[in-house]
Amino acid sequence: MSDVLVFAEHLQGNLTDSTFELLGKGRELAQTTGGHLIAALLGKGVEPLTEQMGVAHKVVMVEHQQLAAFNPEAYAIALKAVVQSLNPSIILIPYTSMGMDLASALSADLGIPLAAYVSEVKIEDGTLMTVSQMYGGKVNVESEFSGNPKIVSVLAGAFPAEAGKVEGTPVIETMEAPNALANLRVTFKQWIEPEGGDVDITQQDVLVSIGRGIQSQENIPMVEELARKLGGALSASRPIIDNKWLPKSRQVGKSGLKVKPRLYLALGISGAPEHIEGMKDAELIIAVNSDPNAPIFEYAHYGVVGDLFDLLPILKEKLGG
Amino acid sequence: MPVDPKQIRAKDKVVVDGIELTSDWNRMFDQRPVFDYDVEVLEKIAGIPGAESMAWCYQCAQCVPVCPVNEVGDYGPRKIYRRLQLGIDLIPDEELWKCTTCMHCLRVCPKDVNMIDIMPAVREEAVMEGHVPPELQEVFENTFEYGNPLGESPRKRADWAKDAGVPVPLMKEKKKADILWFVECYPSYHPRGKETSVALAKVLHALGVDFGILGVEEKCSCDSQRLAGERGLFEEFAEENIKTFSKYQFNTILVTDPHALNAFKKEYPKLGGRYHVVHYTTFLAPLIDRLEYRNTLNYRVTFHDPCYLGRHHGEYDAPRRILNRLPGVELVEMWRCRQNSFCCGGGGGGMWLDGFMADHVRERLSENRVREAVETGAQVLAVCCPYEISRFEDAVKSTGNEGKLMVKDIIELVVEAMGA
Amino acid sequence: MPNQDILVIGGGPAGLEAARCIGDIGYKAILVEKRDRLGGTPDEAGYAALTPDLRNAEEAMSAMVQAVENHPNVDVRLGTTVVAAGGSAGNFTITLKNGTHEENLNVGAVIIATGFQHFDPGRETQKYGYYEYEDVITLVDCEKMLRAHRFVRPSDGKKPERVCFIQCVGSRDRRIGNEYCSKVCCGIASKEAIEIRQLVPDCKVFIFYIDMRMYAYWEPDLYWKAQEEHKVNYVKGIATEIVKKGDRLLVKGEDTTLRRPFEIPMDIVILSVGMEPSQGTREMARIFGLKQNKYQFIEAVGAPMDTVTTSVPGVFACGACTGPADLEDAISAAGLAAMRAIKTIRHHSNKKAS
Amino acid sequence: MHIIVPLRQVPDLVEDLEIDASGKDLDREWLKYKMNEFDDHALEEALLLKEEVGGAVTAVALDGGEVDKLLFTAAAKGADRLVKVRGDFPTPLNSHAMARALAGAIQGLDYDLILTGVQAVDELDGQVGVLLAHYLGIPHVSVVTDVQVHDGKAVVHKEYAGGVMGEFDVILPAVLGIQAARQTPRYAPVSRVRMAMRKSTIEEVSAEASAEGAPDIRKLFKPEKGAGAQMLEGSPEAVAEKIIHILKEKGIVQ
Repeated sequence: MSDVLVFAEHLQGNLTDSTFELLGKGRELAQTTGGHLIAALLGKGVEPLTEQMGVAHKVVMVEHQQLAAFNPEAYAIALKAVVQSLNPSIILIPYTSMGMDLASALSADLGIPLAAYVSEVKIEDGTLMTVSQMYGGKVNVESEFSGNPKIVSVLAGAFPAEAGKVEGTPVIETMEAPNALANLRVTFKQWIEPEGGDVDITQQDVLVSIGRGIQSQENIPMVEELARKLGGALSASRPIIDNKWLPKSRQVGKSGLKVKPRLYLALGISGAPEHIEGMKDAELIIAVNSDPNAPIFEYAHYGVVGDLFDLLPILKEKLGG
Repeated sequence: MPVDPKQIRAKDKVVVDGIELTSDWNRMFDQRPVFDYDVEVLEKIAGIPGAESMAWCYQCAQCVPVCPVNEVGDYGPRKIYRRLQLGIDLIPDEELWKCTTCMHCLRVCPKDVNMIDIMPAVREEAVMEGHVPPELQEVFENTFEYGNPLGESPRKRADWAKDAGVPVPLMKEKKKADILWFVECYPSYHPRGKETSVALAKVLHALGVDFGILGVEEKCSCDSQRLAGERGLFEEFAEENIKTFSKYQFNTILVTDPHALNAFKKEYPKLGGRYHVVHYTTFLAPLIDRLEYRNTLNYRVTFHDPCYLGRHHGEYDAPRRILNRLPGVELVEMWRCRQNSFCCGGGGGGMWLDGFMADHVRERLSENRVREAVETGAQVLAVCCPYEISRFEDAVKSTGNEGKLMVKDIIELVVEAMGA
Repeated sequence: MPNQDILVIGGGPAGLEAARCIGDIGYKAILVEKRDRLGGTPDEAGYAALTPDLRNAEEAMSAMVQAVENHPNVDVRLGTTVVAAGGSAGNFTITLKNGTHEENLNVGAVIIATGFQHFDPGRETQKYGYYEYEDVITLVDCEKMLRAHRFVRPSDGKKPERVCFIQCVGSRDRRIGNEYCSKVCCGIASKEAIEIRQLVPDCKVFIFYIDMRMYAYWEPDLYWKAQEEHKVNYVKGIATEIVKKGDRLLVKGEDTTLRRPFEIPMDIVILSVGMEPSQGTREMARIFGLKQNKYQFIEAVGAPMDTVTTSVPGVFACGACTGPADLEDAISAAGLAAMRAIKTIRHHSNKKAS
Repeated sequence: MHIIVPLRQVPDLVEDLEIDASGKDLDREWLKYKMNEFDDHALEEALLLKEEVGGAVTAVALDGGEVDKLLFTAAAKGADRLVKVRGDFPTPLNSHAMARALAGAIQGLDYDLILTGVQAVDELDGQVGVLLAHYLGIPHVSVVTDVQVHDGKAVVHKEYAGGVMGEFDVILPAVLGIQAARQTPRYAPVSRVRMAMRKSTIEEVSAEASAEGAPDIRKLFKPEKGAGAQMLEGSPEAVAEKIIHILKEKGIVQ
């Protein structure tokens, strides 16, 4: 009744970061509720993955051919069976492609409450409290739950994954696959790998973006190196694309692409409204510009007024390797 | 059937009797094709109400040399006609989106082939059929949703007035004023536009003008959206604006934007909205000596005639009269001025087609114009259309003329001279 | 007794020919000319050679003038205008004015031959800058220089190296209101081009055109001759703008066959201005109450089968007052007008007699 | 093929969102609503499918806000039938209530496929599409980027992090949560919208909805965000140090 159940998400044979993030948070919650942290691992031949789930007290495994790859219907059936059998207090599901299918399905099927877009989970005076990032991050909603169980669907990256990567030997329990798996309306067919090609800047976690302040094409390789060191890619504002210094696929802004990276490092971009439109939703914006009145500083979280050619070499050096 | 360029093939290198032939000598032609002029598309396009004059072209070619787009690329009404004759449909054709409706061709056209009517009519068909450049689609959607092409909050339309430092009364509170100032979108939202609005507010205040603005009640005049093919959008907001105007008593509508001037003068009357409308330069020119000037500007200034103030509405003198009265301003003309003025590229939807145009022209019209302005030796390029200030400021940067040329709205120069 | 005299208004080629015909047949013609001399536009504008045969204009016109001046049946009234008209066919009352002196006159029929005026290039919508640049001239200005045998750049008197004609200035233009072709400018430009080439052999001559409109023998006599014998260059595509560049003129346009814009330096640009009804033509239409077409030329109501009859019985019109016309048209129509006027007089005499 | 596309209105994020006096909801008096952008993709995909295999598209929306404009815009784009769902709905309307109301309305309609936007900015208690599928008792797949239909089933691509996709067969009827249509949602020319306003009719059905299934909202609050950027000052050396510190703090560099 006071256990915390984490849906262990795995993709193509690997547990995802979200799983560790939830396991770490789950353990913290279980300590407060006085229950156990239990991981639900659905799949086929997934037992080796349990080795990475040392943080959990127990891993409940359901194995079935229909669970070999994620299947919204099959996974919902199996997870429902696990929940019904364990009757946990809190169910943690990542707010990811898989979690989206599962959390709401479970809520509707079992008639239990659900909070999505969650970035914070706490137990205060015995009550579970969540904070959800709503309205594109513009407003947070603090909610509480009465009764058990309840489903918390957590945003990727909300908690550190480290806390979920703890050595240990969980109890492995195998549950019989529900009969309903024999009769599905949704069938997994195959994996489709993404196509190669030029970088898709909308998919990058880190973008180093350049504007007119970069002055000449010769300076681009230097910035590219910085982007590489940050594990990201190079993007640009319109003038750079117009000059054909970078391909159109790298353009951020109104006539280019809208991006939402975790880090947007804007170098020599003054911040025309047309550009701002394309990047204002980045999680962290750091802007470097020589003009203290550049509008980009209105939108950036951190700003640096100065010559970017003074800063760049030092920054690169400090990032090392 | 259109001529297929693939029917003309060039070989890289042809050697005949040991002599290497180059250029035209090695052009190899396919067998002569059976060819048919599919004139149906010409008839279809000329059959669109408003586009009738497309069929009148007699290929005299006067339009091409004056066409600003041809100056930086390959375009012209004559060429459009010829393509239509060859069976190339204009509706899905990219050529359809190049025209800025600057009216230069119509000025010289002996047959009145009127691109100012043809373009919106054919584009409207294209929009209906779903052939809209994505950049433009977003602007249409923004306008429909928010009442302005920038996609800004309609509630913040009058936020600029907070920085004016002088009272900017709302018609909603005044109900009655001599002048209803229609601010328009770029002067309400664009950072540089807002600065010109503040400047105009200061001047109106200094002159003791009895004026009011509509604030959140104001909706885009949509003239450029209409010219870009969205007549429905234009009508939707025209009806709203006419309804709003009818709530208040005023004698004159003052506009900052020549495109709004065009809408109110030429299009609103068709929908029952008849007003006395003036551009702010026309309004200000006779009053310019009533202002007190504390500063001498010491600028050599050149002035760009906006297409929709000059060629479309014949106002060439008022902006010049204002500039000539400002202490320390020396006005120098670019060769292309007045009736012959160049185009900044912003009209007729061009404002929102920069990405599209980049694939079709050697340089932006604004860049071409900025080079001309720099050649006059002027320090200031004076403008009086909200599209121009941002377009030319961009162009000053992209042509590497930063520090050499400032772009200022005339009203900003007035305020600078006043020292207000 | 109905009046047997015929009033001919206008002393240009058409009026001269009409008066001569009337006199030759034995009727009396009263030829009224507002200028102090006869010869009409070819004389007034100082034509050098006539189109299409390049005959010396002065000689040709003075032969016509002499034929009339020496004619016993022609009463020439110079410096005279018609200021009022009344009555009807067979018996018109006309008021003539010479200086301050007014005189009433009775005539049986009237022939109007008040001609045309050249299009004023200040009215064009393009940017040719006729009143701005000295070296932009018209066909007429060119004609005067050719007649003086001195074809030079007006701005500095230097010998031109490159000269061009721009066709259709003020003609075939809906914006200006002259939708018609002025008929003669292509021929005249070609003729002048030949003369320029003869006078200044080193000077290259270009003609920018929409279509070259040559009729009948003008094709071999002028167009081909200009191109083949006199090396005049014809370029399809009209220039739209003229800019001063140094001491030369930069002519901007599009070469439509090449599909490329051009900018060509020229020493002299000649605008091929077309024809518009003259002030006299407009005035006569008003005084006689004649129907005019939408371009204000006098309408020949029976055209094309009858090119001289106007909307008022007994009043006939010939030459360029009825629309753009070359010399051949004007002379032919003048003869016809004379014949129709005489027929009117006879008709009314017979009616009266019976 | 009868396709139903439920369209929902969400608060427009272009406006500053204000919190009402109770602290538990947005101040809805001045709120501007617009169509959920993912629903626009769902509608586009539905129209593309109709163009491919024939059939009809029905747009369904819950009453409130500018629902008529929303439905007429759908008609202008090509929706054949417009349905407005009326009822005594709780405010704010949460995902569970919305899904129940839609299920009630859709049950009475003929359908083979339901396409919804994959998510919306105000889905505190889960995705309407998935909930709807369960209330209707039909399968669902979320985060769908490609749909083809034949022989009573849909072949869909579901996208996972990093761009890898799974291909599924789904027996119809089903609910698919559309992440992105195969092409940019088409433009509805305003003349068409105006024509739809004059010529199209909106059918009305009523439905009931309970809000059961959501957590209890304690309060709304705005995330902390200073006005403008926090400026980093000092020598280039010091600034670089500060930037790296920030990046480490956010877990962007190790």
